[in-house]
Parts: sequence; structure tokens; C-alpha cells
Amino acid sequence: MIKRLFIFMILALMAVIFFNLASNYTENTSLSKLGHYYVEKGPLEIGAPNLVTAVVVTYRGLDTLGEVTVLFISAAGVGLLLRRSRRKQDIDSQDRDNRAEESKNSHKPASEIVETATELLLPMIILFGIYVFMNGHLSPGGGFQGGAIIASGTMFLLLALPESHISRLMIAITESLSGFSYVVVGVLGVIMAGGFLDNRFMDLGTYGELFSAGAIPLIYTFVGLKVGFELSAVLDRFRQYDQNEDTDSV
Amino acid sequence: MIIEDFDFWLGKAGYFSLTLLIVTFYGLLVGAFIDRTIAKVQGRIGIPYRQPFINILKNFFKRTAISHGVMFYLGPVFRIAGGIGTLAFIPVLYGSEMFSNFSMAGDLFLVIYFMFFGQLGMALGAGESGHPYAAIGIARGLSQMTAYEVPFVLAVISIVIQYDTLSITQIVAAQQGGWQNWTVVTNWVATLAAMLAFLGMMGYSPFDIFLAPQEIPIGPPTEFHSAYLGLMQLNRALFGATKLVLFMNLFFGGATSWPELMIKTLLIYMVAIVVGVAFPRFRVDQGIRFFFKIPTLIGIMSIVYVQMMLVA
Amino acid sequence: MVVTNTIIDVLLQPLGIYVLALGAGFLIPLFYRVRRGSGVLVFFAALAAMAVIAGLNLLAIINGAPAIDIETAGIKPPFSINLRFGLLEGGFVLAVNTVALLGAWHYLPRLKQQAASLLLYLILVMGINGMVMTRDLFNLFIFIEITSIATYALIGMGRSDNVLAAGFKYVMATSIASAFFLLGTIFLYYQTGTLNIDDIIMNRDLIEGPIGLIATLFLLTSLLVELKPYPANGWGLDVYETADSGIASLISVGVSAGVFFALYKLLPLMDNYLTSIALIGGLTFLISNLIGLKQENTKRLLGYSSIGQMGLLTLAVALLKQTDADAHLPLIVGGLFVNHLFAKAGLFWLAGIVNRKCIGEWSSGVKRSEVLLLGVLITALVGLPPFPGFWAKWELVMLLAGNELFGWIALILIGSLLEAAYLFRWFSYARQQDSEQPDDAPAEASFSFMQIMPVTIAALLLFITGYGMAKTMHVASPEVFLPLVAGFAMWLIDRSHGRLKNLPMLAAVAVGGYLLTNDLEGINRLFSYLLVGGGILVSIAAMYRNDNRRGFYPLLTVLLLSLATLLRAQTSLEFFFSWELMTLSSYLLVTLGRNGVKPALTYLLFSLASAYFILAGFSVAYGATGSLLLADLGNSGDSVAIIFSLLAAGFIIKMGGFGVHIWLPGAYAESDDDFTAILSAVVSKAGIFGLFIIAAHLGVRSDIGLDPGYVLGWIGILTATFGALMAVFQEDIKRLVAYSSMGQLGYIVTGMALMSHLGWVSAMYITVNHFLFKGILFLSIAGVILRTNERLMYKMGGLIKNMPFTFTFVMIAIIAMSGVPPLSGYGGKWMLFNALMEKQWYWITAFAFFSSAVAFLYMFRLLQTVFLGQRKLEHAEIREAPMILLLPQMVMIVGIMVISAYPKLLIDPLSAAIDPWIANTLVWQGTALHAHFGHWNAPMIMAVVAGVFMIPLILLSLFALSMKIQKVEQFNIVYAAERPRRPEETHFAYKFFAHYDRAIGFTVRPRATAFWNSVVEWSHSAGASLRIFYNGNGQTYALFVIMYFVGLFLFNGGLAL
Amino acid sequence: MNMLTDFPISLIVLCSGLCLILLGLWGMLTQRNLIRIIIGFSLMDTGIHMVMVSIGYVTGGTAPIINDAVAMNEAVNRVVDPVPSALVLTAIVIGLGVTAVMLSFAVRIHKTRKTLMIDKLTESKW
Repeated sequence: MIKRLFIFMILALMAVIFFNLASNYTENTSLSKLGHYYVEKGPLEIGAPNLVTAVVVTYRGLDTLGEVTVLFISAAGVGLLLRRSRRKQDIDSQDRDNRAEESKNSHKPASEIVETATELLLPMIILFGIYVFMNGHLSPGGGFQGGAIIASGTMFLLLALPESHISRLMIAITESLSGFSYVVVGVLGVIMAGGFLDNRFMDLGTYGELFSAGAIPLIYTFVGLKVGFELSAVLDRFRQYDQNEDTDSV
Repeated sequence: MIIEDFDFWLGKAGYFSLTLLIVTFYGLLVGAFIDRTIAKVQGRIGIPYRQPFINILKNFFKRTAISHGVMFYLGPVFRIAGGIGTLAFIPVLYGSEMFSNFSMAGDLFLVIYFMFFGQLGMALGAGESGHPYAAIGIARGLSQMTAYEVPFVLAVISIVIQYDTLSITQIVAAQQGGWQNWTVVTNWVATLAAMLAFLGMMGYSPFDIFLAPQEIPIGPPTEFHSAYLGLMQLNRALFGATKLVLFMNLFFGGATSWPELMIKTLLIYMVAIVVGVAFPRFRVDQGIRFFFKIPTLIGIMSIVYVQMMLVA
Repeated sequence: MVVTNTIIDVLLQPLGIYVLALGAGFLIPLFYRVRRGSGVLVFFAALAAMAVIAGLNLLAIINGAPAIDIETAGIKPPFSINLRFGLLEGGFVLAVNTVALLGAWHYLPRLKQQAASLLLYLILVMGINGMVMTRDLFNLFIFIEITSIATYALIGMGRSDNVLAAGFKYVMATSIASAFFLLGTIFLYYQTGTLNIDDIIMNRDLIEGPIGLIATLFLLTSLLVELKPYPANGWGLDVYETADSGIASLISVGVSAGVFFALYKLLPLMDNYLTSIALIGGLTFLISNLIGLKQENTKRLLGYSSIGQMGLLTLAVALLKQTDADAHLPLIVGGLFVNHLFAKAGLFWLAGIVNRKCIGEWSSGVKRSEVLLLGVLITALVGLPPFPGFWAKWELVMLLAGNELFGWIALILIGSLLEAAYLFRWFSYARQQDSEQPDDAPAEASFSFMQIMPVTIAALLLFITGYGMAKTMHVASPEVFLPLVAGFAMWLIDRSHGRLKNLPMLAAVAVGGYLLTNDLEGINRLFSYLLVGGGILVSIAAMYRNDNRRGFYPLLTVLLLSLATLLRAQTSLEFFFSWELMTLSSYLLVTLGRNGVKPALTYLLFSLASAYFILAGFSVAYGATGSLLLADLGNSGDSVAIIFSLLAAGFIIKMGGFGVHIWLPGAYAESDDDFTAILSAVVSKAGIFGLFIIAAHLGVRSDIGLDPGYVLGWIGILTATFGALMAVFQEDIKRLVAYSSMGQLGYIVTGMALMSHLGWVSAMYITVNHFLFKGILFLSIAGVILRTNERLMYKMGGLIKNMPFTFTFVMIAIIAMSGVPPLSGYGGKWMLFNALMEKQWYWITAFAFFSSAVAFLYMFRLLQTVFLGQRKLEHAEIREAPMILLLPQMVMIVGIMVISAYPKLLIDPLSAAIDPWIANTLVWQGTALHAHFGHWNAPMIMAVVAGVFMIPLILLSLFALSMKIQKVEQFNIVYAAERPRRPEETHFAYKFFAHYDRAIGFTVRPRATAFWNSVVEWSHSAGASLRIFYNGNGQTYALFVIMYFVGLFLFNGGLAL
Repeated sequence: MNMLTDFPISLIVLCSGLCLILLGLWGMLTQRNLIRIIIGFSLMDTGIHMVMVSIGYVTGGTAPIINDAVAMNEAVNRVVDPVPSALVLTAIVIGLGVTAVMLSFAVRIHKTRKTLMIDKLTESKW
């Protein structure tokens, strides 16, 4: 109880600090230096109407590459954490049967309505995801958002059909290749344009069209695929660990 | 160098031999006198004056048939060499080139340190005899020695400060011109400290436990006999007299003639005797503690005293 | 072709590090699926390439190329993200990548089980690179997160239960820290409108008001917390303790390095908080090392050490900034960093290989090579020469001194001492049962060779960087490094067998010593005879043992030659370098003794304390004069007294002065018997040389208000007195002589303290004398112990019959020591007393007399109980000591005799060497030396004594020896009317001076030991109470993180808002 | 002074964000269940994102997409700052990654220790 009180006091002090922040905050009435530059020059330099995209993909492309990396390593980390140790396999195999029994009981097979709906909706969700990342430079959205939508499709699938199989191999290949391609695109930027991750080594095209803004659609495609598959992989890991039926340990 | 100064050495050696003879003879005589005095105090008749001489002669002419080893053999030699050497470094009579001995070789420190020479060698010899009493006696004697050295050294430092020299000859020189110049008058504190130390140094009661004449058959010399013993007895007389001469030189104005020397030293000796017959014996640790208390305090005061005196 | 070349060009740029790491990282799972080996190959190729790229670019920059700025997106910063690869960045990146490569080698058996772990490791390293190189605040955040997440995952790879819990705590704490970073970033953006760090720094005026303060503190808290400051670091410790050594090492050195660099980058924003940063760093350094004392778990111990080192780095960088000493950054921060990097990583790997939970368990089954590496790495970590940490610490301390930041110096030195204490305690465990180990079995050896290789390389890199730093500091002359090189050469032949190894060692020391010292002059030259010549003389005796003595000869080479370099040191740095080298090698030599490890630790700690006092003294001198030259010490103005005191304290500790002597008996007693002789006769003289240096440069050439010389005189004489008193009560022969050594050195200290010509001559004369008689004594004792296998004196006795030569030598040595005329001891005492009286130090004179009287007690005891009295029955058959032991003793006997009879031979050169410092006051009249008070005619005394000794001897021979003498049977004595049967009954030896003990033994009850024990006790319990915060609860740790922020806020003016 | 300028819209978001952060921290510090702690973290993370977004708001601005709705020449005065939006995007993804790793830790801890209580996980200390 004393501990709680103490925590409360510390957080109260934090609150005082935050109050200081908020009370001294005044809303911006004009853009910051950076923002001003991006809004003014961005459309012409990068050729993407969606300035957030321009910032994300090009101006702060290294961030985005890092972000992709973060996601990649979280997926790998989750995989690593939730792998089945070889040592424990023997022990586990003893009670595997019991567990399998239990899991069958706990996961009731989905009803036909759900199954049908899934089959119907899933392609649409994925298609929507692709739309979102392909149009990232034009409208709100982008690789991450699109990827997330695709992953939500996977989530949907896993909820509706817990027994469905997701190909690890496919995930791995897509993940790796799209990631690698992203890096290659970045390097192409150095060689053929102004710097690493410069999107302008491809033609900027017509402002506002789908295939414009240089390599942004390309990059967003890779990002979208990568994000989608990685998030799917994470979800899949949790499911498999939960079900304890995984025999495949990467 | 020694060859070049052959005459010097020969002369010195000759004179020193004379000194040695006189002092030894005197030492033996005094020893007998003291023994008789003590006997009188205790209501006995005591030994005749010739007794010490007879003892030594007898021992020297006794045959020895055994040896405990080389060191046992060398022990008495060390002992007597210590006694002779100490005397050799002390000027016996003031103003007499003849009886100044080898005092040009060193100063008061030399004498003080050389006094250990005989004791160390003796201790080694006694040690080799393998008799535990010898070792015990030495252990006690050495311990007591560290204790009485303290007031003695303090007193010595005091008079060195007073006379600004370490040379015994010059210390004596500074005391010439009447009794009022003697250290015992000018620096009575130091003399008091030194005389207390003197009690321990002479090995009479109450500080005679290391010899322990009653219980342990004469302590360190337990196993010695015949000529060995003779040498030691000789040394006891010689060394005792030497110490008296030293005290006389340092504190009582020295002597310019043999009779003066004899009277003064006898009187100094009497201090030890009087105390000796009047007091019972200390255990060795009590003795040590005694020296570390009052006498040391007096010694410290003597240095303070002499510094104040010099300032004033 | 062109394209290929262009690609290669791109990849060779620092940017290539990212490209390769990410490209390989993304592809590793694929390769791994195809074939596991190819995945591993790609992994290693990428890591190696990262190191190579960093190396090439750094090389270019060192050769004068400008710092590389990498812009991305083809847009100029601040509108795009840019990276910088300058000198510091390059150094950090190269070091981290190298250690990561080695770490991967170590970690491979576990890493290669999973593709994921391979790629995580790779990307983790890349993340660290990014943290170092990026110049964009938000990008920095991303790299921090990349690093963190990869770390989390690799921690989670561990399979034990604890590691998961620890990992979760780690995630909790660092995620809060990251949140702070993000908040700070966004509010800085709010105020400055930019994210580029350079741009923010340029516009830092815009950071103002409460928002600016809070935003900056958010950033600061976040980075500091990631560096694991006390007490908000329990989560880090738990991970260090539980995680695999591979990842723990990378967190300790890699991740911390990245965060540290990030902090460094942002420091320009934190000008107002430098004091806070320095305080936090300093406290963390001090406290974590204090708590480390209490730690038994190997890896957690390393954790405390890691945290401490990062604290030190933080402290250093903050203070450097505060003092505008950016120019020193590469040397100080770089040196400390590289040192920590390789040493700590190596230690973590070693801990992983040896795999013992507690440091106590290292005492069995640890291979020799592992112990060796442990020793090297710990030595480096503690900052001993020749490793980078030594140079960096020196620079740091000097710099702080130049700015008069002495409090910080004290903190750093105390912390370092504490760190040394627990690290070397660990080493002690590892050393303990070392000797019982057989050599590694060959089959196992090749496997362990591969395992141990990364650690070995780390150790080698430490040597190389250490040498490199020495070069940059212009002290890397061949002379300075000669001891190490010679020692290394000896180490190469150390595997050969037998006593003949001594010969090349003697040759090496002779040649090396000659090269080093032949151009010396004055007192240094005299010392060189004593230290090098004397060292060789005593070392000859080492051949009496024919066993392998692994390590003995190389270390002895280093020791003796470092004494030579000590003598030729011109600057305080060279002096200190040699001093530390001497300390270290002598410490290791002590550990070679039978039970030497524990006392050696005490010895080392006191020696290090001594070294740190010396360092402090030199630093104050540097602060006062701005010069490192020893000759300039005297120009220190007002600081002379304090410099003198500090340096004197250092040397006194090293010589075992009164109160700080408790290391001495143990170290002397438990060393190898012949090494004790070297330690006492030779090595202790180094302290005297040091005293001479300060006495000459500081004591004479300046008038000091309060007379530190007088204090020193008292310390010396108390040392002499109590050394002698304690020697009296010893039963162990080596301890007895050890205490005697302490006492004799006390006289020398007093002599030096006199600051008069006669005083110095006496000190030097006693020094030479002490060399001679202590050399004899310890070598004789070595012989006795060799023959009897005993060290307790009451178990010996009567050995004069078996070992007459040894007895004679001991006797002469003892007479020479006691000061009884006519041997050399008297001369020393005479000069000392005269000098004391001239100086009017009467009380000290009295004490000196007393102590020399007490000395008779133990000297006699030594002779009596060992050589005289009754011989033990089992010793009836033992032989005289071997010739090789007696030979050096004979030479020294001759030496004693010569300087006894003709002291002028020695005093004249001494006097001439001292004359430049203090004008000669000695008056010679023929062979007699006259001082103010007394006179001393050594040849005459010798002649008289010879005469008075020979005459009775001849007389006695005539009287007694002419008879037929019969040797007495052993027990043929009259003993209480019994004839004893066994020597034990009558050999009076045990508690020989019991009565003396009753009388004044109370003065020598081990108060000093009790005091130091209570110091140890106190620091341990302080450590224990300081670690109560680590209750193991992740929420508490998270709370500490928040409290850190709140605390910083309040401390830095938050209250005023 | 009307309510709007006195208490601008972004300040509301900012304050809500800060409150969320405090709530999240409270959860992280007081809840013993690992899953709840993770939820606390998510709350805090979301709070930070809200703060970030609020910082980028420019009075009266609209989404920074330069198309028919916002002409290029007057865009500077009409759109909000795109930078925080871009940053928050990245921050979300990172938060997601951390959450995923934390969750997998929780799952593993539950598997091996059969507990989710953080105060049961205190075996390494001191």
C-alpha cells in the first residue's frame, strides 16, 4: 500500500510536469521549418501529393527502412521467443496428445456462415490493402497501412478458421525478397540519383497519377507486402504457440 | 695503513693493555668488596678479597673435556671481546693520552652499541649448549635490556644536547672545573634517569631475574665451565667496571687519576648494591613495565629540561 | 563493369554498413532455409564486411581525409536524414563491429540454431552503428529501438526461466526510457521545428522555458537510463546475470556504446546539466563498484563492473565537456571505451566458456589458458599498464587535475580501487587451484582453442590498442616497453623444463638492465646497481628449485626490468607506468607462492592504493605546474606540501609503513622463498627510490610551511618500532623476517625524511646494507625451509650442526642488521642518529634507539630457535643448503665486509650523488668520518674489534683446545635433574618472548589489521545496503526510471517552475 | 476570448495524450499481471502518439495532401505539419513491435513459470 502511495506520488509529480508542458503549450499557427519546406517543395521535388508519404518514403526514408527493420526483427524475435525448443520437445510430446484433445474441445469449428463470409471477404480485404499501399503517394494510406489491412485479413482468417495453414515458406520468401528489394531500391537511389533511398531515379511521371512520384509506389509495394506478411507471421506464431501443435521449428 | 701506523698501534695497544689490566684487577676487587658488603648486610662473613682471583685462576687451569660446538666455544670469546672492546672505546682518564684508549675510533654511540657485541655472542654460545635455561635467561635478559635502554638513551640524548657532542672525551672535558660542573649537578634529571637504567644494567636485584642466581643455576652461563667460565667471570668483573667508568665519565665528571676513578666508580656501584639489597626481585615483565613508566618519564623530562636550560 | 564498380564504391562507403547488414539480414532466412551453412556464411561475411568498411573509412580519416557526411534521399539536411562518419564515429563503429564479429564467433553455437537469431544479431549490430552515425534525432530513436528490440529477442532466446523474467524487466524499463526519448524528441521538434541534431544544436536558443527543460530532460533521462545508472539499473543487472554471455557482452559493450555515443552527440544540448550527468556517472561508478564487492555471481559481477565502467565514461565525457577539453576526447573516452569494450566482452565470453555460476567455483577445473586470459582481461579492465585503460585514466586524471577537479579524481581512484578489489578477488579464486591442473589434454585442446580464440583476440587487441595509445602519448619508446617484450620472450620458452630457464632470464635482465640504465647518472645510477645488479644477484638463487615454475621467470624478467625503467623515468607518466608494471608483476609473482593467492590480493590492493596515491600526487603536481617532468615537481608552488604528502603516502604504503603494513607479512611470508628475498631486498627499494625522488624534488627545493618531512620521520620511526615489536612475537620464520624488513625500511624512511645530507647518506647506506643482509637472510631461510619443510621456528632447532654455512651467513647478516660494531649496521645507525640529533629530532632518536634494541630480541630468536638449542630428531640427516643458494649469499657477505671495513668506498659515491641536491657536510679525517656530534673511524673499529676478539680466542685456544675435547651428546645437559629424551622437551622456542608479550604486547595487538578489516566490513555492508533497491521486481525498476526523470527535473530547477 | 482559442483543439488532444501516458504508467507500475502491464504500455504508447499528432497541428489546417482540395501555392497556409504524422506512423509500428515482443515474453513466461504475476519473477536480484 505504501508502495502504491509512493507510485502515486511519483506519478503525481509526473502529472505536475505534464501540466507544465500543457500549460506552456500554444498551438502552432504556422508550419515548422521542416514542415514549411516539405509543403512548399515536396510536391515538386518528390512528386507525391500526399506529403506524409513524401516525408515517410523519401525525406525520412531511412526512418522507414528502419521501421521496416523493426517490424522484421520483431517478427523474427517473436518467432525466436515462441519457437519450440528441441530440448523440450520430448517432454512436450508426452502431453501433446492431451493438449491436442483440449484444443480441439476449446476451438469449436466455425459455422458455415463464418466460413463462407471469410472466403468472400478475405480477397476483398487483401485487395483493399493492396489498393491502400499502391495509392499511398496520392491519398491517405501507404505501405504500413496497406500491410496492416492485409494482416487484418490474416487475423480474420485465423479467427474464423483456426486450423487453416499459412505457408511459412511463402512468408519467408516474400518477407526476405521484399525487404532485400527495398534495400536494392535504396542503393539504386545512390547510384542513379541523389542519395540513398532517393525515389527520383525513376521518372517522377505526371503529378497525381498512380504511376508517378518515382519509386514511391514501388517502395510502398515492398513495404506493404513486407508489413502484411510480417504481421501475418506474428499472428501465426501466436496462434501456433497457443495451439501447441507446431512441429515445424524454423 | 695499519702497517704505516705500526708505532701508533703498538703504543696504543700497550697502553690499552695496561688500562685493561688495571681495570680488570679493580673490577675483581670491587666485586669482592661488593660481595662482602652484601654478606655483611645479610649477616654473613663473605668471601675474602682474593676469592675472585682464585676463582678465575682455578677455572682457567681446569681442563675441559667436552664441547657443545663451535658457537658454544666462541660464546665466551665474544663475551670477553665485548667487554674488552667496550673498554677500549672509552677514555678512562681525562687528560691522559696514555689512558684515552681507542676513543678516537668512535663516540658514545659506538660504546653503547658495542656493549651489545658481547651479549649477542654470549647468547649464541649459551644457545648452542642446548640448555633451555640458557635460552630462557637470554630471552629475559634481552627483554629487560630493551626496557632499561629507554631511560638510559633518553638521558644520553639529554647530555648530548647539553654538551653538543657525542665524544666522551669532550663530555668529560665539559665537566671539568669542580663538582658544580658535573652532569649530576647540571643535569640531575638525566642523571636520575640514567641511574635508574643503571640498576637494570648491572643486573642486581630487583632486576636480576635474567640471571636468577637462586633458581636457575646462573642463567645463560648454565652449561659453561672451566676456561669458558673463567673468561666469563673475568668479563663480569671487567665489563662491570667498564660500565662504571662510562657512567662516571658521562655523569660524574670523569676522573683525572686512578684513585679518583676508583672512588667514584665504587660510589656509583654502591647505588646498585644498596638498592639491590633493599628491594626484592621483579618478575621480568614487571621490570620492563617499571622501566617504561617512571624512569622513561624522567628521561623524557630530562630532554625537556635540558632544552629549557639551553634556552634560558 | 561500371555499375559493379559503382556498387562496390557505394558499399565501401559507411552507408555500405547499413546496406550490407540489412540486405544480408533480410536474406539470411532464405539462405538458411536452403542450407544452414550458407546462412551462417552470409552472416559472417556481412559482419566482417561491416568491420572492414568501418576500418577502411576510419583509416582514410586518420590519414587526413575529411569526415564523411552521408546524405540520404538526395536532399540536403536538415530536410533529410544524414549520417556522419568522423574520427570518433569511425573509432566507435570499428571497435563495436570488431567486437561484434568476435562475439559472433563466441556466440555461434547458439546463434546458428536459428536463422532468426543470426539476423537479429546482425541487425542489432547495425542498430548500434546507426546510433553512432546518425545525425537525426528521430532516426536515432529508431536505431535505439532497432537495437532494443533485437536485444529483447536475443535475450528471450535464452531458455532458462530467469532469463525470461529478466528480459521482461529489461523490456519494461527500456520501453519507458524509449517513451521518454520520443516525448523529448517531439517537444524539441515543437520548439525548434527541426529534427536534425546539428540544426537543433544550432538553434538551441529556441529550446527554452518549461517545455525546453522538460523535453531536454526527457532525452537526457532516456539516454542515461539506457546507460543503467544507479539505482535505475536492476533490470540491466538481471539481464547480465541471466542472459547468455554472447548477448550479455553485446549489451554491455555494444548497446551501451551506442547509447553512450548518442548521449555524447546530444551533449551540446545539455550544457546546463553537465554537473548532473557527471554526478550520476560518478555515483554510478562508485556505487556499482562498491556493490560489486558483495557479488558472488560471475556474470552479475561483470554486470556491476559494466555499469561502473559506463558510469566512468559518462563522468569522463561530462567533465570533458565541462572543461572544454574536446581535444582530449579521443584519447580519454576512446581509450576507456576500447578498454571496456574488449576487456568486458572478453570477460563475458570467458565467463560463458568457463560457465561457473559463482566466482568461488572458478577455483577448480579452470584451464591454465583461461586463467591467463582472465588475468589479462582483468588487468586491462582495472586500468593497469600496458592496456588502453591505463593511459586513458592517466589522461583523464591529469586533465581533471589541470582543472583542479580533485574531488572527481578521488572518486575515480576510489572507484577503481573497489573495482580492482572484486575483480582480482575473482582472479584469486581462479588462481587458487591452478597449480594442481595438468596441462590440457590435446584432444580437448583443439576444441577449447577454437572456443577461446575470440577471447584471445580481444586480449591481443587490448595489447595492440594499449601500445597504440602509448604511441599517441609519446611514451611508446622501446625502453619503456622493454620489460614487457623481454617478459613475453621469456614466456615463449616458459614451457621448457627445469632450472636452466633461469639463465636466459638472467641474461635478459642483465642485457636489458644494462641497456636501460647505462646512461643513468647520480643517485639513479647507484639505485640501478642495487635494483638491477642486486636483482640479478638474488635471482641467481632461484635456480635452487628445479621444478617448472610456470610463469615465474617471465614475470621476474618484467619485474626486474620494470625497476630499471622506473629508474630512467623522466616524466611522471613513465614513472607511474613502470610503477604499475612493477606492482602487477610482483603481485603475480606472489600468487605463485604455495598459499600466496590470498595475501597477494591484499598486497595488490594496498599496492594499487599506493599507486593511486602516487597518481593523485602527480596529478596535483600536473595541475600546479602543467608539466609531467619529474624535475618540475619542485615548481609546484603552494601545492608542494599536498603533493609531497600524497606521493609520500603512496610510497609509504608500498613500503609497508606503520598502519598500512598489513599486506606485508602475508605477501612476504607466502611468496616463493627465493622471491621473498627479491621482494624484500630489491623490490622494496623501489619505494625508497620513490621517496628519494620526492624528497629530492619536493623536500629540498622548496620551503614547506608545515613540515611534512617531520611527519614522515615519525611515520618511519613508528614503522621501525612496531615492525620490530611485531617481529618479536612471530612464530613463523618468514613472517618474523618480513616484519623485520618493515622495521628496517622504517629507518630508511626516517633517514630520507631528514632532508639533510647526512640523513640521506644514512638512508642510502642503510638501503644498501638492508639489501645485503635481507638478501642473505631470506635466501638462508629459503635454504632452511627447503631442507626442513617447516616455517614455524619452534619446529626447528640445532640446525647449526647441519647447516653451518647458513648459520654463519645468518649470524653475520644479523650482526650487520643489528648495528653492533664493527659490521655495516653500525655505520648506518651512527649516521642516522647523528643526522637525527643534528636535526634536533630527539624523540625520534629515542624511538630509533628503542626499536634497534627491540630488534635484538627477534634477531636472537631467529638464531637461537632455528640454529641453536636442541635439534629435532627428524632433522638429524638434513644437509647444508644447496650451493646455488649459498653463492649469492657469499657475495653479499663479502659486500657487508667491504662496506663495514671501508665505508668510504660506499659513502663517497653516495655523498657525491646527493651533493647536487644537498651540499656535502661530511668531513673526513683520514678514515674517520666526522659529523657535528660524533666521529666514526670504521677501519680502526674493525681493527680494534678484530684485535680484542682474536686475543682471547687465541688465549682460549691455548688453554682449552690443547686438551682432548669430546663432542657432547645431544641431550647431555643437566635439566632439572633429568636427562631429556626428546628435543621438544627442552628446546625453548615456542612463545619465546611470552614475558615481553605480557609486559608490552598490548601495544602490538593487531589494531591495524582490525582497522582494515573493519574498513572491508564497512564497505561490504555499505555495498549490501546500497543494493537493497534491487528487489528483483520489474515494476520497482520501472519506477526508478520514472523517478530518475522526476529527480533530474527537480534537481535542475523544476521546483522553480 | 472564446473557448476555442482559449482551449485549442490540439491542446485537448495533447492533454488527453498526456493523461493516457499517466494512466499507462500507472498500469505498468501497479498492475501485477504481465498482460495488464503490456496493456499499460500500449496505453502509454498511444498517449505518446496522440501527443505527437497534437504537436503537428496547425490552427485551422487540413491534411497535407496537395491535390485538388488544396492548391499547391496556398498549401503552406492550409495544411498541418506532415512531419509529426510521418513520425507517428513510424512510432506506431515500433510500438507494435515492442508490444509483440512483450506479449511473446508473457506467453513464454506463462508457459515456463505458470504464472503471469510480475512479483513472482524476482529470483535474480542484488
